[in-house]
Amino acid sequence: MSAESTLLYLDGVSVSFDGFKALNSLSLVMMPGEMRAIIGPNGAGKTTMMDVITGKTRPDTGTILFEGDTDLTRLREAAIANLGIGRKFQRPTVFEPHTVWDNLELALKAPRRPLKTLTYAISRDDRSRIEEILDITRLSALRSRQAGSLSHGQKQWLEIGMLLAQDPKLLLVDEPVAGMTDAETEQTAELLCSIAGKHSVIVVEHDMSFVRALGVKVTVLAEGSVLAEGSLDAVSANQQVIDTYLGR
Amino acid sequence: MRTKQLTASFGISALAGLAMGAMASFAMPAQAADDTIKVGILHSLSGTMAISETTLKDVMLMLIDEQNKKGGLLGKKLEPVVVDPASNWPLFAEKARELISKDKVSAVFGCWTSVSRKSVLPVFEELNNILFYPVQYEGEESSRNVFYTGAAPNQQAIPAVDYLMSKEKVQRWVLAGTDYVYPRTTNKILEAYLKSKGVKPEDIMINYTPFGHSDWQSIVADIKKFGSAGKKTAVVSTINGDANVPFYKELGNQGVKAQDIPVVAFSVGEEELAGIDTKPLLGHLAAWNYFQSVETPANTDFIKSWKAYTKNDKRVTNDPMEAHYIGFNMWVKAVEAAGTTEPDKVIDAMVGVAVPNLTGGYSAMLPNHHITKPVLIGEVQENGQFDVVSKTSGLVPGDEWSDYLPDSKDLIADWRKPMSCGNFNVKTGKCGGKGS
Amino acid sequence: MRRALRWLMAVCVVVATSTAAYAADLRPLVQALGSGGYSGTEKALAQLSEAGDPAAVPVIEALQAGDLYVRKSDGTVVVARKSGDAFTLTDPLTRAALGDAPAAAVEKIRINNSLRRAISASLGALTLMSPDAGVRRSAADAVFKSRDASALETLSAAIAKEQDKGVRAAMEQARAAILLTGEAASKMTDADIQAATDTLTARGDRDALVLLNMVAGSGASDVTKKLAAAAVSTLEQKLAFWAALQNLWYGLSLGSVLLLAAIGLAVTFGVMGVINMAHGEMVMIGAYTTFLVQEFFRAHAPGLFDLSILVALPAAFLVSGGVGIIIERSVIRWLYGRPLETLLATWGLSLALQQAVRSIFGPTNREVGAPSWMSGAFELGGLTITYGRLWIVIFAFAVFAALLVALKRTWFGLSIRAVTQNRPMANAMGIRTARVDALTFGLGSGIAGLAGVALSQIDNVSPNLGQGYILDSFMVVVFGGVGNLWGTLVGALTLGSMNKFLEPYAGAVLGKILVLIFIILFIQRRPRGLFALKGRAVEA
Amino acid sequence: MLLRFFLMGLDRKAGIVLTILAILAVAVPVMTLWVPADSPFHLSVFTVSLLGKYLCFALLALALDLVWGYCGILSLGHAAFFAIGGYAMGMYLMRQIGPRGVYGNPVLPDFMVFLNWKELPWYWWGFDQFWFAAVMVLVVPGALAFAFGWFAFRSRVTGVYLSIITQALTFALLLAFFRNDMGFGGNNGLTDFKDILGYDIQADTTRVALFVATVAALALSYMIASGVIASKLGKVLVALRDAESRVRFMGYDTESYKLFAWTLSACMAGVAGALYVPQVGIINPSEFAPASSIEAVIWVAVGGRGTLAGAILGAVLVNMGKSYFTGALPELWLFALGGLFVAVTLFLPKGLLGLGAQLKAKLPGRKASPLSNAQPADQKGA
Repeated sequence: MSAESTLLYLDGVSVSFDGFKALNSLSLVMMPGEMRAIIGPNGAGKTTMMDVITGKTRPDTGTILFEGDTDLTRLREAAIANLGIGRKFQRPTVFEPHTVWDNLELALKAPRRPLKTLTYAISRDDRSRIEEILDITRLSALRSRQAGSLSHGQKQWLEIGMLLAQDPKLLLVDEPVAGMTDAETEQTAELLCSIAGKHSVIVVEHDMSFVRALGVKVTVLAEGSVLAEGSLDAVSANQQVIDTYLGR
Repeated sequence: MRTKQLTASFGISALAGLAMGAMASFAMPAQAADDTIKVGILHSLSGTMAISETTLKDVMLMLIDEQNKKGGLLGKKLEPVVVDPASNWPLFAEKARELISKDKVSAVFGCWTSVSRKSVLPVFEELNNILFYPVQYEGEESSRNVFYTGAAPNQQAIPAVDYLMSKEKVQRWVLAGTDYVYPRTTNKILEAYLKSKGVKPEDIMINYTPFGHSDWQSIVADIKKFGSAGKKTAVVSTINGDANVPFYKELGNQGVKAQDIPVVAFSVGEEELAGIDTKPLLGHLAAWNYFQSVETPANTDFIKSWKAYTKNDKRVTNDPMEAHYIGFNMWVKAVEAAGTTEPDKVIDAMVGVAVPNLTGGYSAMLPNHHITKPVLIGEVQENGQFDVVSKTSGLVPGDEWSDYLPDSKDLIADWRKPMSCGNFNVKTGKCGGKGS
Repeated sequence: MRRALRWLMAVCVVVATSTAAYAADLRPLVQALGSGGYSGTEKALAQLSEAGDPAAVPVIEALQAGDLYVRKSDGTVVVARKSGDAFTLTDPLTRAALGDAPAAAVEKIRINNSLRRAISASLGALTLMSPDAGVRRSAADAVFKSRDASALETLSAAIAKEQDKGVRAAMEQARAAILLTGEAASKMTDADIQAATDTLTARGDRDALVLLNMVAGSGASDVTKKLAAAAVSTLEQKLAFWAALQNLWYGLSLGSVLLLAAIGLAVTFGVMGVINMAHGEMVMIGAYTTFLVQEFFRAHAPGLFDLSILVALPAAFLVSGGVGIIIERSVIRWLYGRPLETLLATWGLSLALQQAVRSIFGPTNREVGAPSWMSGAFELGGLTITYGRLWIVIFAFAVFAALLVALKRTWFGLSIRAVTQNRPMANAMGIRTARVDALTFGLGSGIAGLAGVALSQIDNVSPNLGQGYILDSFMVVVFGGVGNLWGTLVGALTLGSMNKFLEPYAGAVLGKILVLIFIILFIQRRPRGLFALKGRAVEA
Repeated sequence: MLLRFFLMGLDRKAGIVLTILAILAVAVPVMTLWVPADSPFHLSVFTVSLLGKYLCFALLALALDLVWGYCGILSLGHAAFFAIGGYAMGMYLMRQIGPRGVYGNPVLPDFMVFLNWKELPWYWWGFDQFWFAAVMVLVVPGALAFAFGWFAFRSRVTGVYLSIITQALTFALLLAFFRNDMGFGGNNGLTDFKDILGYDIQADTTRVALFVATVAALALSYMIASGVIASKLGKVLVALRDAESRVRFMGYDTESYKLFAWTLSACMAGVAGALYVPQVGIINPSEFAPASSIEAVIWVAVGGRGTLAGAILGAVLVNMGKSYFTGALPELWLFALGGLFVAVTLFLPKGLLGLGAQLKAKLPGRKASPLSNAQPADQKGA
């Protein structure tokens, strides 16, 4: 398959740490606007995959292209982020000393150079955009609260809000519902689905009911490479998958 | 938010209070008791120089104590004011200023390193007070407000080299020193002096090491190598205090014996040797104006009262201590002669004052504010003391401007009126260096 | 020393019978030793050794040891040994007791360097025929150094009689030295000169080079000069090779000093993450413990002084370790997880500890002696290796190995690793983390104390001792990679040898600056040190 | 726009700090020069230079707090920038001595004369001009910091590794400046200054003027620092202090942010050094000593890391204590100082300025062991 017209194109990507192969010739393709769920046992290479896409880890071999022509393996994290790839970590990391508002303001799509931020003054458009995200993430009432004082779920939402503010073309979401109540999980699934379409999304998750609620194509990773791909029902029926993951 | 404000206002009121408090406390002049004469003692009691300077503080306290037992000075008791400049050179200047302007001392005894003296010098000149500086130094300075009771290079380095040349027939020289001004200048002077005596440049090796250098293996090996050229070789060491112990330990271990390559040191005295096993160092030399082993009644008394004062039978005495002994007695005599402790009068009365030193003679204050001293060469003994092997026949006057440096050979200092100049150029006949 | 004593006894036996007869002839010469200052003594000594009488040997040895005195009352030269406040006097030649005298009644015959040289020369000449091979050997070496032409005859006789190969070689070298430098050189045949220079070249050390250089630069004949110059260049090449090896040894030696200093820090800082600025003070406490132990030995068991270091090792470990545990329990334990604050607190502690030691022991250096088995040097090929340094190298590696075993192979080591990797989990598994913390910090501090014992042998024992090593220790640990003991080892050896490699070219100061710049640049290449952990676990 | 920038940082706290500084700038000259010496409100010149020195240290602390408190870079080498700024000013002051040196050489400083130097080394050129020296005070520390930071931040040297190499940097500079061959006066440094901008450096008015200049520099730096912190850039700095990789994944090039703060901070430290030298009268390599950098860190910690006022408070307080104790308890002051550092870290983890908040937090619950603060708060601060 050619890389043209794809949003993200991984081919033969391998990474090893001190002899341990975290990714073993991984290949994956994402189309614009697509939403994908990635599942797999611990150590299957899910987080490492996100690391190589976002530039945190350099692959030993393999190709990673964004929008068909940009080689991500040569870029640093910030440059990759500025291309339009956003990432949400497993553990929510919001900027605790800052207020909810400031967190969103920092994430908001705007010039990122130091001299620009030094002289930055918030514009009317930016203000309404933040208001809008506060609405979506139901944090309007908490806008002046320090992010550090939010509950775990609220932090997750704030982080998703920050991702939205960044307005990326591709979102990488690592276990977004870990530690959430059932209601919150449901709302999150709705939120992610509403984003898809405008943005492409990769969700890494353990929670099967959540993956089911998303109702999207699923990729199963094991030992650093793709084991199976297809709808959740299809991969659930795959004997290999059952053996290595679901069955255990 | 409220917490933040509270914190802020707390901090700010603290800052404000502090600033005001600072002003108030400093604004208050120290109550100057009229029935005592204050003497400042400005020696580091902590930091790297404490190792050398603390002893000098103790000796000053002893001297003041003894003077008070004799009835004080001008009918008043002497009161020592001790401060700790902590081996920090700007702090020396600050403490000097504090001693003079806050404590109103009549004279200060202090400093060890050249840089500490350089740091306080402008303070003494500005506030017109008196400093007694007790350590051998590189010369090239003469201030109206400073009395240099330690050795100038001609009172230590040159006689030592002369001794080695005549008695040990040394032809090849290693000038090893710590990289700072005293060794640099001393070595410059020695280099010029040796060349004037016909020593070839290839027979002089100069080596500098950083402060506190502790790994001397390569340098000792270099010295051995340099010494194997077939000519009698000696090391002239201007290595600074702390680095000497490892240096001598390495010499001893590598078997550099004084009989083969003698080392003559200008900064190693009884105090430094107290930290080393001196058996392997037998016969290495030091040049000073005083050794504890000198047998004179004055010295015996001095050692006895020192041991009694410190309540420690093992405490040793050394050259800078004698310098303070001389300096203090000179000051006492000058104050008595002037009838006042007012610095201007005392400074004028100082020149020409002569007091007994501990090696059996009299030291006199010269018009250049340096003093006359005998020069002694001693060999290290097994007990950590020095055995005097040579003594200059007379007293050597301290020469502040070396005759062996091109830019200072025409300079002299004479603080008597009407000249009153620290750098008079005899060629141009003007005060102020080249006088241009 | 023991050898000399044995020789003394042998001489006693040999000469005892004839003492009275000789004593009469030597008496005026011995008497002359006591007058005329240094030059008078030197003159009398020369005559005494020219007399060639072995009976003079004990007298000269007494002079060398500083036991020869002049009795002030009648000017007699006597041997005086201190007993209590007074001196016991004996006759230098007959060894007859002359009673006691107070210190004021006698005056020491003082000697200086040139006299010391003359003494060893004449002792050398006089003892060439000694029955003890060791004494003959040192006599030959003494003659080699003095190049005293008057000893030539005795020397030739001694060579003819000599059975011991090594001693004979030494004697032949001494003879060659005298021949080449003395007046005899002008009368020698070319072959003889060749033989003499060959003998010296074969000796192959710096002393031989000194001599050959001397000959090459002297007013000797052209042939002699040429031969000597050729020998000098051969010898210099050989010595240059050894000098390179020697430099390697210096690097190893400095490296092991760094290793010793850093290894305790590798535990407190590397393993526990405490930025321990008081580490240097733990080293200092170890050094002072050594001092105290030695004081005890000096006062109560001077005969066992050589063992003092062995006693000091466990003592220093326990004292420093104990102080470490107290510090951990009182201060550090409140600060886990806040490494930068441990920096501030331990910095404060280090100031206080320095001042405490200064208040107790005074600001000046304290003397820590070297046991006889750590003094001096030996030759290995062309290398001069000092025993003190050799022991420190061995000791450093031993401590390293012991620590490695303790951490990797013992239950205690396992607990340490468990606690540092995952505190709550270790706690949950029943490991008493608080105790493990205290003991680990104590271990690191104790090792620093051990380093203090070693460093007391080569450096000042002063309150500032630790300050000189703290920065270097941090550099070593960081360079090697925090948390990796092997990194500390490699780091110490690398930085040590690099320093020693640069020193001859750049000088000590610039060399050190270059090493620091190297560290800065190296950290750019490997931001987590030489042996960095890789992978996900690293990222916080 | 500049005005807006400065106004942005002006909160209540800044207002109070600036007011105090303004009062100092007015009151001190009046109390020193115009109040008669016998009045209880008279201030001696000694006190003025002492205060001036404290404020120079306060400026250094402020600079350090900017990088440590707000950007999480623990510099153990800031004294190097301070000292370099000091040397730049010292070189100007040396050149001003002119022919009044002891040897009377109109161009060469005394230490060069007696080491037989024949001509001025190139790096001394231009320092006879005040403007040139003033530019160098900013440029040299700034350039050094920029070069060092460029490499270190791009290589992602962080945490204790960065701290230790900053120590290596200052230690290397210490050794270099000790070398007499460097042409900076070796161990004796630069001293015996005569005048500055044509005014006698020892005159009371000059001292007071230098003090006022120091107050002004501190106030200006405070305004710049608080402006930076209040800006979006400042928020990025705080964000990257706590979660650098998160900021990076948001598209901010954190290296250039750190580099900006680091260089700015070094320039401020340079200015502090430049003001310090004429007031204490000497600059010597020991200013580069690793210990002086660590001491500066301690001032900040004592006052309260992450609060600009705290840094100033800490520097002034610790140094006042040092001045007082070295005179009053010369044998024991190290115990006092050492004890203070231990006590502050144990009981005031947020410094003196955090004390108020801490007390308030403790009041209801009463007893809280120091452990309650022992969470991995290191990366948090504020």
